[in-house]
Amino acid sequence: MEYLVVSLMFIVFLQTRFMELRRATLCLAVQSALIAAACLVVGLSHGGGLHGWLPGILTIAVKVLFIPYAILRTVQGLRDEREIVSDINVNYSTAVAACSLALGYMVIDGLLPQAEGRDILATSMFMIMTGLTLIVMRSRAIMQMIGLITMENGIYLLGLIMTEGLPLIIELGIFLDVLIAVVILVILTSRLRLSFRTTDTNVLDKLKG
Amino acid sequence: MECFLLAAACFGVGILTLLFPHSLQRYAHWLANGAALIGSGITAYKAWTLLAGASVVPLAWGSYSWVCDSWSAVFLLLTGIAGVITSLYALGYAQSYEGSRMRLLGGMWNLFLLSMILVLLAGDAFSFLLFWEIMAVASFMLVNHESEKRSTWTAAYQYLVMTSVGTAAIMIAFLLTGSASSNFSFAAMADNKLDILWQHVVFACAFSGFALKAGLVPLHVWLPNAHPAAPSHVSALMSGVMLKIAFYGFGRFMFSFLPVWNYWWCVIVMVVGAVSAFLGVLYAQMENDIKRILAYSSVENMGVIFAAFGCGMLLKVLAGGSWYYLGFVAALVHAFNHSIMKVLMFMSAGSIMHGTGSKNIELFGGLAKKMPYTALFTFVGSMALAAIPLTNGFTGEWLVLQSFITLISANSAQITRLWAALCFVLLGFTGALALGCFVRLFGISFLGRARSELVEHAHESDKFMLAAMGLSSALVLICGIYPLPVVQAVCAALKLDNEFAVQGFSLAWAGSGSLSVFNPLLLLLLVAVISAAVYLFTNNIFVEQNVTWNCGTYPTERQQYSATGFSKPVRRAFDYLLKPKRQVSYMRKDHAYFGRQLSYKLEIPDMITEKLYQPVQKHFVGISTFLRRMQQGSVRLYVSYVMATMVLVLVWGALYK
Amino acid sequence: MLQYILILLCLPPVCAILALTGRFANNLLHWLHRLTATAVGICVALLAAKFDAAVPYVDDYFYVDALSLWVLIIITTLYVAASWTAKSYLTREERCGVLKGEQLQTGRYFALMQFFCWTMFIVLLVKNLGLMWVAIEATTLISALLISFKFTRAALEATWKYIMVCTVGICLALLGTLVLYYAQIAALGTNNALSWVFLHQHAEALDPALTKLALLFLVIGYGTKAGMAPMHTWLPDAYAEAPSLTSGMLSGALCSCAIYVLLRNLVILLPTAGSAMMSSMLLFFAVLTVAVAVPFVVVQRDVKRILAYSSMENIGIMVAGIGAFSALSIKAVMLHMYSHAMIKFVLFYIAGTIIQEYQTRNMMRIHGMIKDVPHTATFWLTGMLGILGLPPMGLFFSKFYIMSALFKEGHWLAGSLLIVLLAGVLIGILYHGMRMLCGEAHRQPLGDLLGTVDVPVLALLLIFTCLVGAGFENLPWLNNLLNHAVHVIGG
Amino acid sequence: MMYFISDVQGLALCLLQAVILLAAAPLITGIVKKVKALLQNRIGSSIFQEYYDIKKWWGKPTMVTPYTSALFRLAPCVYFVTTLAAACMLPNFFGGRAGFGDVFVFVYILALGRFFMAVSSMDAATAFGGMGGSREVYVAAFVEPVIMLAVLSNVLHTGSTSLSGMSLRFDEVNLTVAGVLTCIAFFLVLLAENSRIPVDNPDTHLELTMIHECMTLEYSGRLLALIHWASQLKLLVFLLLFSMLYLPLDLPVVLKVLLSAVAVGVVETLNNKMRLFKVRVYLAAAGLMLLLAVVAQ
Repeated sequence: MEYLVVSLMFIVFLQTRFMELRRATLCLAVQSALIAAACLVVGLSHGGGLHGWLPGILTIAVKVLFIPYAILRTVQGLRDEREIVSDINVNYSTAVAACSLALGYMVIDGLLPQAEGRDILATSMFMIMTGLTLIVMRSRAIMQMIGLITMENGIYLLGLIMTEGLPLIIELGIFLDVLIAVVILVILTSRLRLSFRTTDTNVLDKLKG
Repeated sequence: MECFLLAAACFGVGILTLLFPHSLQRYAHWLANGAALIGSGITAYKAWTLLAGASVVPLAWGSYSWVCDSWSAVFLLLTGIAGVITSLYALGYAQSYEGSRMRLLGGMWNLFLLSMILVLLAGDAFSFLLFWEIMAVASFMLVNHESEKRSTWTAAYQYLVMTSVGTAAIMIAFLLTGSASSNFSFAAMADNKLDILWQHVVFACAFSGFALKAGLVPLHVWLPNAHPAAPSHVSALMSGVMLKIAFYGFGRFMFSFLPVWNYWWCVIVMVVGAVSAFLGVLYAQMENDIKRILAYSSVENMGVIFAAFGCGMLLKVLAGGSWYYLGFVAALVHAFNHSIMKVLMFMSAGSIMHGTGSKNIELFGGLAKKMPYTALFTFVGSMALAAIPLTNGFTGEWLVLQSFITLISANSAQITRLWAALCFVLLGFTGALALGCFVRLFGISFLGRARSELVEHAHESDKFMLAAMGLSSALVLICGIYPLPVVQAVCAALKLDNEFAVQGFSLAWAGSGSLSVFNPLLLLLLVAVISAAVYLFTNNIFVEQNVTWNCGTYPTERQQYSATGFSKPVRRAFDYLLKPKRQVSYMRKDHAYFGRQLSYKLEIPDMITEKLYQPVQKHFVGISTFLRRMQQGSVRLYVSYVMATMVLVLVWGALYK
Repeated sequence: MLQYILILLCLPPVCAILALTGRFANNLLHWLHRLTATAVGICVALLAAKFDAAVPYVDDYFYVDALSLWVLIIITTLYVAASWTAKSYLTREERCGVLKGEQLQTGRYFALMQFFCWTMFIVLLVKNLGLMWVAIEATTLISALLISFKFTRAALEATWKYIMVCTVGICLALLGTLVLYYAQIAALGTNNALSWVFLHQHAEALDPALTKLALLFLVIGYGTKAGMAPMHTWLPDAYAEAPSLTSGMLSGALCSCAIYVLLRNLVILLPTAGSAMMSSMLLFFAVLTVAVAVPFVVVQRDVKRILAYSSMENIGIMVAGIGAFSALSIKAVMLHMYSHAMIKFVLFYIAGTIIQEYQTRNMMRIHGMIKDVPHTATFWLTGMLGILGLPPMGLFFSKFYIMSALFKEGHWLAGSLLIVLLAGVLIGILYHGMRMLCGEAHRQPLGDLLGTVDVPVLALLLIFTCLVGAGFENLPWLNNLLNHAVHVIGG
Repeated sequence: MMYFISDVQGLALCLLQAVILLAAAPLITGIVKKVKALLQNRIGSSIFQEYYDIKKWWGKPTMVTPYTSALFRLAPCVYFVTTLAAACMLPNFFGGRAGFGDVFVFVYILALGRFFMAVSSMDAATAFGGMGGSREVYVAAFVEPVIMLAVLSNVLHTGSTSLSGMSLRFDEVNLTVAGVLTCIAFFLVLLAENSRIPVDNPDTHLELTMIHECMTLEYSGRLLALIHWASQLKLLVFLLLFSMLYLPLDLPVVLKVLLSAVAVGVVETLNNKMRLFKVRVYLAAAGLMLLLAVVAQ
């Protein structure tokens, strides 16, 4: 489990440094795969059964396979698309991610002092914050989507550790929602490309005040 | 309460005429105004019996409650009388709105009257505010009736905005009082547990709220715009009754909810009232729009009423005893009388507009020959508003002056004396300027020669309008010559037994030491005797008609003094207050030997509007424009808002004890 | 009882799938849509009639009590109204609206509408707080498709912002739900996971530290969905760019749903988290929300955005009412929710009509409505006065009661600020309303486009708010229902 | 009824007094004129000249412009009637008391006459008439508050607002600062109210200077006589009021009236008419003195 957590941290840090959409997506897939692994570990360690392995399998199906696939398909339609930001921005993102890791530890120590799995909790906080940071600091639609999913993964991890998984029906519902959300976001992204000839969300500033 | 229910049913019928189809609008008109007339009549009758000693059973339905005490009865009486007169007038006047939302006019008219009556009957804060707001909305709709004109809808907008701000203040006052009591009924709020600091806040809120609705300076700015914009019978009712209802509310607060008065409250009420009276009449004299003149005159009279009320408060705080009622009697009597005479004058203004199609008195002149009855009634109304003896305007004026004299002579404290004396001087100015103002109004419009073609086509009003004006003129004179019923009714409203000595037919007041008397009947007798004698000498004078000598030419109507010219000396005397904006531009010279043609523009902007409201408005819009930058359109910014909020809330939550 | 709930939950998706097949003519679709909505409406009416407010209905998955019934009534009313007015609206939209000249995909629109309402019904009927979250997220996604329905540039922009901001917010709500679940596991074990009824019964047993944490996340999360400042930023864009019928539903129904879910969660958290913290937080957000709305309504050109900001103002009032958390204030919040939904639906509908009539959404170019389009103008004026909280519309009553509850509970500062800020909102909204209604037109409208079906529907909605407002505390059935709703919340 | 009978009795006595004053009024004006003439080293006309003038006008026909209304003919009568009524209200020589009203009624009954005169000034549709009305109204706007203050100061001194009560309790012996200030101020107001120099010049018909004469310019014959007579009566009434209520000299009233008439003549000789817009300064000075007096008491 600890190995998983450390590699998760590493991969999320990496996530902040990828500018090229395809690589970022692949990174996301890896990140989701780690989550799926964590999910299976936790599920099987608590006696298995349907509730034990189904979430893990679903994570693999939805987050590791389907979502990256859908995103990659969209990316294929995009020519010459990459997040064009300066190195400073990249470094800032990493720095903010580091800060949020520290913040994650602080919050966990402050609010839930005796919680077990302190590292995992902090990691999930870190993922949530990093996801938010990605949304705020990146302007490509795809990158914002990746940020959103990172955040979602963080919350999912938190739930997994704290509560050993939600009731099955709720988990199913959440998976369904994530699925639909990604489908809709992908549709929107392609529409954005059709209408604006770019997926840079900086052009979305006509509605003001 | 059954009587009031009956009246409410009448108004209800009137409101339902809104649903008449377009083809039946004439019937809707008759039915609506007829219903309003009957409903107001019933109200007036019932209020009169209440003042004569009858009592009324409170009524409650769920969260609504209606009660009626003597303080509301006197205002009900005023509303009823004014309602009868104006509805009668509306029967004739509103006919000219056929085809332009006549049904709306009739329906809203009934709603307006009904809401005013229900405000007066409200027995708890909720009902009061509910009907207060309905009153605002109904009057707003009426003001906005001719909404195609820009001046009309801006006035209506300004009116509703200001009245809502006032209502906000009133609501805060009510809610503060109510939350310090067991519930929101007036009875419970009467024994509230507000401590002294909160009492100040409640007073500030209540006074500013009601003063706004009553049109006291500096919160009066809506009034001179809203009154001219509304149809005339509506302005009559707004000015005659609605402003008094604000006074009712203020009195309710002072008498019931804040029984212990701070010295400075009284001074503030008195000084604000006196300043409003003075500035109101000063602006009234500068205006050329007949309805704006009357609107400013309403500001003046509401100022007089509040000054008298403040004087009564000071008397009560300082002198104790039974004297202090004089100020309240004066305020109430003047309120009652003012409602009748202001209704009369607005109806006259309506008739003039009806007959000529204009509100600008610079275009009139010699209307007395075209509209003799209107002229007569307007003359009576002008005298009343100028507080001339033998009209009811003077009764209130006399009582007001007496109460100030009592206040000044009963107090040896120099500072109080100085405040009161300053207010007294301002009231003296007010009286004299009011005289000038109505001399100007009547003289310029009705006397002399026609200044424009409008007058040539002017026609006398129809019988309903004349009947209404005649009725109110009669009331003005009757109440002026025999004021005792009004004074007694007011004494009954204030629950006084023999505080106010009434000897024979005269009003007498012993508060200031020796007896002061005002006996209008005897005065009338005196004047009649002397007039009879003078008549004997003058009825057979030899009169020869010829044009005034004018250095060999015939005088033209353009040689007459204009309204602007008439008020010039006063304008110059007070130019540091009025700040008139003159603009003289020289035109091309037509002829070598004659003078150049000039164009002269004069504008007197309302000082308060210009110095207070316009900057506030400008800054409000400016700040709003600036603040709109927080929504710049970037989704990243928006998400960072959420993120920042989350972090801040988490930090706050961690620190929260 | 269960049969009604099942019918309620089966009809809309069936209708939606039928509409999606694309085998029906437009006219038939309209009637299908109307009939489904009416059937659901009757179903809810029967449910309400049979329902004993004192005895909530509980089974494994569903839970109905007075609170959910009340919100259900609100949403169903809007649903029925929207479906009956849809035909004339969409016909006009095709003829002279923004989609002029394009082939309108009526089937897709109806399917989305039906799904949208369906997800909201689920929010109201499920027992489980987790499922409630799932359903709320589902409403976001479906409504995103509704907002982007036209796929214009502006609609895309609005949708993107909507999804991004709302999903982030909703994720925080999920975090809160997880924390709550953790608290439940820590105190009560894993049985009846997140069941509202179970948690409600054992609310005192939860760990205060955890409930406080959950409270923070849930308020932020569902607050984003409801449109509290400063998480409101998606709101004006989404309301303004959605088709007007949808805007009405978003503002009236979806916002009510969010507040409903927030209330449901608060009931669980308050016994341990304490109401002082909740009050100060909610009142702060309430005042902030109204305050943020003020500058935007004062300087505004877009006829639908101004309505969106007025929604914010009303959300602020409702949140303040929840913040006061007394029996009276919660009851008034219920009433406010109702009146606001009805009036706002009418206003958005009329705003859409105005846009069609004048071919612009810039308020500065619209004048003289009273003269040129009297019917539209009547509704516009009445709605404006109503939304500003002037009687006889229902908002006055709820506003008064919420304010009085605030003062009674000692929150005089928040109360006074709100009252003053509301006057500020009035200044802005009324100014623009009057500009549009009065004066003389510079550009002539296409005509008074309100149809024969819309007028009675809209009039009925307005009359309902008057009656419900005036009869608040006085009509026995209504009073009973609301009292039990308050009892559920335990204010 | 009791009140009524006593009132009627009092009324009769008051009327008697008014008639006597009416008869004496032209004489006082004549005296003022004579004083002025003597001070200016002229012989001047007889002190009875005013009677002759009235008699002359009384017999002449009245010329009226065709634009006028009935009000034009009514106004001088009302002016006359109200001035006479004011004369009735003065403290009675014969001890009769009729409760018409107190000092405020007195002031306002004069306002009634002023109202009619000012209104009628616009009736003839000439420039002069309007000018007169306008200026009259302007001066009145400043005179009235000062009169009010003078009344107030006196009420503070005597504790009564009824004229007879005031005259009874007026302390003529003890000089106080307040009393002297009030006396001077009231004299200033008296000049303004009765259209004397330095506020108005009753003797000229020059458009730059006149105020009251403007309004009467259109009148002739018996109507003019009425106006003049009423103005003379008004001067007498104010002199009486001044003597009885304000002048702190322990002398018989008749003497005091004569003395103050002489004083009016002296002041008129020593001063010029001031510019119209300086009047407010003049009256403000009076008002300030009175305010001091009020606070000092």
